Amino acid sequence: AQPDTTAKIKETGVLTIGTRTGSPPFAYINKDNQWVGFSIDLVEQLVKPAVEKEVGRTIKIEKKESTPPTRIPLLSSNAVDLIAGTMTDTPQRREVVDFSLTFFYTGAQFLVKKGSPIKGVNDIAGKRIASQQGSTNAKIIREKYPQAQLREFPDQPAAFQALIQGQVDAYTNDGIQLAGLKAKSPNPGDWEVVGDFYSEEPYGMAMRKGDVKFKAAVDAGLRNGFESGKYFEIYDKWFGAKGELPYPMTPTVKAYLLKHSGK
Amino acid sequence: MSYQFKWSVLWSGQSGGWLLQGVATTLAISGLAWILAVGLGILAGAARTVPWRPLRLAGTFYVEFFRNVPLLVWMFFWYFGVPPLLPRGVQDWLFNHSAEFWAGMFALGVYHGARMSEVIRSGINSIPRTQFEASVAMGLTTFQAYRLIIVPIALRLIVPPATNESLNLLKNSSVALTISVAELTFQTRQVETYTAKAIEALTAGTLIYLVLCVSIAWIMARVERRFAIPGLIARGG
Amino acid sequence: MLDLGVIVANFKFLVVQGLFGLGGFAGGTLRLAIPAIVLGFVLGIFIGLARLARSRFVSLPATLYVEFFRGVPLVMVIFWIWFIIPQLLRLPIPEYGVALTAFVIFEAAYFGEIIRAGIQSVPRGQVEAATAVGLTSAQTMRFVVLPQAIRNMVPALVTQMIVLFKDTSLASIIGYVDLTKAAQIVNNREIKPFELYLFIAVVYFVFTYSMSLFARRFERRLAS
Amino acid sequence: MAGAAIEFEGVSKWFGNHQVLTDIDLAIVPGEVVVVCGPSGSGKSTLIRCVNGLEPFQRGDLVVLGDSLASAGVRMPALRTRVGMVFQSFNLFPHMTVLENITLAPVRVRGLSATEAEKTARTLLERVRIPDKAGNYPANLSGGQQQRVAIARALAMQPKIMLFDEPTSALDPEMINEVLDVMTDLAKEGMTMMVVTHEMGFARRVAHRVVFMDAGRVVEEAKPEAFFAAPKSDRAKDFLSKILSH
Amino acid sequence: MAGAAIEFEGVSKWFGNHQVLTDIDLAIVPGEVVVVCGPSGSGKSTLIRCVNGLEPFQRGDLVVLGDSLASAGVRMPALRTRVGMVFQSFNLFPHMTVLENITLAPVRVRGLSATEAEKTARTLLERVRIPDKAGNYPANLSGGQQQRVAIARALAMQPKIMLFDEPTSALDPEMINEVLDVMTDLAKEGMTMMVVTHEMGFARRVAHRVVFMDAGRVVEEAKPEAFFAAPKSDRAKDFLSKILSH
Ligand SMILES: Nc1ncnc2c1ncn2[C@@H]1O[C@H](COP(=O)(O)OP(=O)(O)OP(=O)(O)O)[C@@H](O)[C@H]1O
Ligand SMILES: Nc1ncnc2c1ncn2[C@@H]1O[C@H](COP(=O)(O)OP(=O)(O)OP(=O)(O)O)[C@@H](O)[C@H]1O
Ligand SMILES: [Mg+2]
Ligand SMILES: [Mg+2]
Repeated sequence: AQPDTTAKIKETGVLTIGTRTGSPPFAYINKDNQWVGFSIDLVEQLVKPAVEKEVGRTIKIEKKESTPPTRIPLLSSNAVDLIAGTMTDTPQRREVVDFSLTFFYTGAQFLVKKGSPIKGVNDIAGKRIASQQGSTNAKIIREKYPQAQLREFPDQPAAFQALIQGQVDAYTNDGIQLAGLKAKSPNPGDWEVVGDFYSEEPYGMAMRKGDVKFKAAVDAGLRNGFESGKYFEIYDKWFGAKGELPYPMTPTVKAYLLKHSGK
Repeated sequence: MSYQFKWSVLWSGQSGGWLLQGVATTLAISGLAWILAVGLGILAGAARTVPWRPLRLAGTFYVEFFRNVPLLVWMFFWYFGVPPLLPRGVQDWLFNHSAEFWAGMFALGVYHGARMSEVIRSGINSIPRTQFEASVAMGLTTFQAYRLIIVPIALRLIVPPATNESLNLLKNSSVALTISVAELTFQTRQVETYTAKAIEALTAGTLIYLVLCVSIAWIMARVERRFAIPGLIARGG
Repeated sequence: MLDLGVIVANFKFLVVQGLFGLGGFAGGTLRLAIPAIVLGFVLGIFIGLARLARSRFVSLPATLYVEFFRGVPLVMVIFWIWFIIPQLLRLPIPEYGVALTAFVIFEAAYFGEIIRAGIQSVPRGQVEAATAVGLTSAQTMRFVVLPQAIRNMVPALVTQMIVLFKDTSLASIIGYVDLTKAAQIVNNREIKPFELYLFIAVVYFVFTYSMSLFARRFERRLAS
Repeated sequence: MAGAAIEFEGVSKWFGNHQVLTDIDLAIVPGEVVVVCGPSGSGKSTLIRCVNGLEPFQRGDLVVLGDSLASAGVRMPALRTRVGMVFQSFNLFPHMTVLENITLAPVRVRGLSATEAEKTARTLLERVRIPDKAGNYPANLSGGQQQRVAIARALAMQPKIMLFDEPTSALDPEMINEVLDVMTDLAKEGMTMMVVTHEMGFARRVAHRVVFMDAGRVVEEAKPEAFFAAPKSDRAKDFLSKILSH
Repeated sequence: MAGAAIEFEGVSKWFGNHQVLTDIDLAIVPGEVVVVCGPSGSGKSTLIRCVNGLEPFQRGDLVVLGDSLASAGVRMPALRTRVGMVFQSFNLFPHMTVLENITLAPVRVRGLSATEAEKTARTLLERVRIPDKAGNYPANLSGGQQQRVAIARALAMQPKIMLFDEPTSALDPEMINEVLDVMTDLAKEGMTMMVVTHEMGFARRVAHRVVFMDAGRVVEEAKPEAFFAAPKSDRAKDFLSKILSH
């Protein structure tokens, strides 16, 4: 039988999302111990109305933590309905889950101590590189740069901690996440994000495979956001000049997003 | 959505290799930690039974402090907390030589050493005081009495509880995944994330642990029977 | 060197959310540990008694149960209940339910062993004396064996409760916001691991050490 | 034998393949005091433990107060209320006071009220000469006192038969008499008693009959005067020479 | 007393606040056999355990084979090789065979070679009349045999003095004599012995002197004939009446 998340939501009135606790500004717990972020806003303001329209009732959003190694099992075990964090849309993952429209676009880079000899992916041979277990970056390093000593950590803070202490020489993750980490760290000046994107990381929201109705609702919500401009308002709130992490959207990215939204 | 089993994921691709590496790492970290734990356990366990207060206090402090804080916290402590205190050169060397492995090994060994010492202490305490008296009454020194009489008897008495504790150590080595040690549970989850086949991966990991534990328990049961003191431990198969 | 400001600033979150579980997140070390101890003990009594049952149909499953859970890491059991059981039952279990279930069924195996050993530690002569005055086996168990067995068991039981209390820190790996997870969350933004982990180590120590002091006192009172 | 309180009829017992009782025939009449002696491992304890069903036997029959233990129907707990037993190691319940030890079975098994049971218990404590120890825990009593409490505990069920398995051999020598004195009183009051003991002085003074066992068999049965003066079997001679000479 | 093997000079001992030995004066000459008796808790074990330093004492002095135990310099292990001790509970080492039990101290303390030690051990096993048990583990011996091994083990160090603390009271009655016989042999060979025992037959036959203790004091000292025929103190009379009558 095909999964039917909309029927379930209709019954329970709850949409459970799996998201991150330590990936600013996408999803993290802020100083007031509230669980906030760009990805969460997208769900609250764009996806939720669309799903409500689909199921014909008001619904509530519940959040659970999901990390790269746990998010797919959580989804397939019905513990969550939608992964809305920092998950990269890859062909391989598409074999087991469905992705929504891309809602963010970035690429893998390195976070290093200021002045580190590592300037990009070509300098990592023999170096100790931290990554997150189960992430696309870990997989690429493992497969394409086997000379690097890869250390995989279950979550972002552990990896960053290892970097701070010098246990590793660099921490690789999606550039925007590294920038977020640096900006939120106690001494942002000590760190820099280096290197060209050595991978493409389009973020999508993941859901159970083959759930056509639900996917349509999620996509409709996001597409609406792009069309109405609401998406760009939210983007501005987090990444605009006065946002949590100023990160102006490049025209290429904007074009990419709009192109993939089907416009 | 009904679950589609696909057991072949366990041996196709890299999964099998990962699991084997996981077993090797689990055995290595547990084995080394076990040696450390037994050494510390004997020292601290014996220290807490000698008639000299400072030594007893030191033993007690070690045991209480280490066994009363979760292993997970100790993992973070040895991995993140300790290296900065070491000289720069040692740090560099460690970071280049699997610091996470050594930190995990230390955390496991020191934590379980505290628990092991409790096992050893109760073993020693269960030997009647008169055995010690009989030993020194023949002219043995206190040290000889411990080395030749008390400890050999205690070691035999504690084989069953020590086996339990050793199995706990083996299983607790899984906590080292939090500091990036690629042991068996880590590799199980690796298989799971790469294949998205949670049940298969977890089943494989669980079975491997069971086989490891059951074989160790079996070996220790043989050891126990081999070294049993006639008449003292009446335990069958 | 030590920046205790981070503890002060986040004290409320660490204690109210992390320790007591009163806050915006599913969590709380005590909220998990206390029911887990009580329920694990109750289930353990049944398992311990079942292992001693004369009928193999009762004792064998209990033995298998105990041997199975003593052969598997707790982390594995948590993953099983987190991923697999919902998949089989087709209904999601909240983190609290997952953690509680995992701890109860895992620790019950250990409690069961303690209870079995406690019962077997009562000298045979006690059973014979009770039998000889005409008590039935149920009465012998209730009035003579269990009261003594429970006294003999208290030190081991408290030790196991301490183990369980500390093991609840593993619930953090499924996103249950207990003390350990709360410290991790604060650490995510403050990057003060030494202070934070030291602080929670002290909190754990205070609880577990007072439990073991209680056990020691009890042991001494029995010995006299 | 008609009217016997205890009657063994060809009782045999094995532990696994090891035969520990062989064809025991023995009858004890009401009011009789029988002392059982013999070397260690000869089966004395096993014999006496058969009487109240603590040990099952495989062949023969044993009739106790009219009930045949070999027949299936007999309700053991009921029988045991009529047969008291005292052990070498006292076996008092350490978590109960002396009074609680004595009143447990009367209240739980015979259904007496707590006050009634307590009244009987206090009378019994006087009979065993420790009226002032009712509130003590066993750990705070000497061995001789503990054993006397154990006797009181058994008497509280108003048994028709009392079994004693080496009641004095765990005691310090000075305490042996306090227990033997209580047992002598009991015998004088006409209690039917089976006593395993090495106290030959007691056997001589109190027993109506001495039963000597060896290797699971009753080798000799005689009046004490006859037994001590001229044991018939060599085994008994040897045994007596060993235990009487020191 | 000059030439005494053991000499207590006003020895007093406390456990915490509780005085268990009060002003003990007692001298034992080489070759003498002294039996110590008295009620339970009177301090007999404590007294004898002072002699080889298992218990420290707080006042007075105790001179053993010329060494003053009150002086700081004395090396206990060395002294103990010259004073053998046998305990009530045998205390054989359960993980060693009989032979290993006996040769342990000669090899480890006196530095004998294994073969020499074994030769002596076999001679001793003959002396205690169990030459064929050398390879057994203690658990497979009867109590009487275990206690004889314990005696052989103590003798293996060629002590000048032997201490016995109730060596037969954990034994089945038939085994008591086998142990007492070995002790009698030892006494005849001229060993200096201090024996805590309630075996009054042994005391009568073998002891040169009986010491009666009560409440931590030596109440009476006499030749056995005199002691048993007419004890002087009431305490001793009472004690003897209790333990001799059963
Ligand atoms: N539970 C048991 N299992 C196997 N054998 C037993 C058991 N109990 C007793 N025996 C054996 O049965 C035989 C008789 O034992 P029993 O205890 O009746 O002897 P006893 O005459 O009372 O000796 P003692 O004077 O030492 O008490 C002995 O050989 C003993 O080893
Ligand atoms: N380790 C100890 N701590 C405190 N008090 C003790 C200790 N050992 C013995 N005593 C006390 O010292 C006193 C003398 O004890 P001791 O064992 O010497 O008596 P005993 O004459 O050998 O008695 P028994 O015939 O019962 O062996 C007793 O009151 C006893 O309770
Ligand atoms: Mg017996
Ligand atoms: Mg004594």
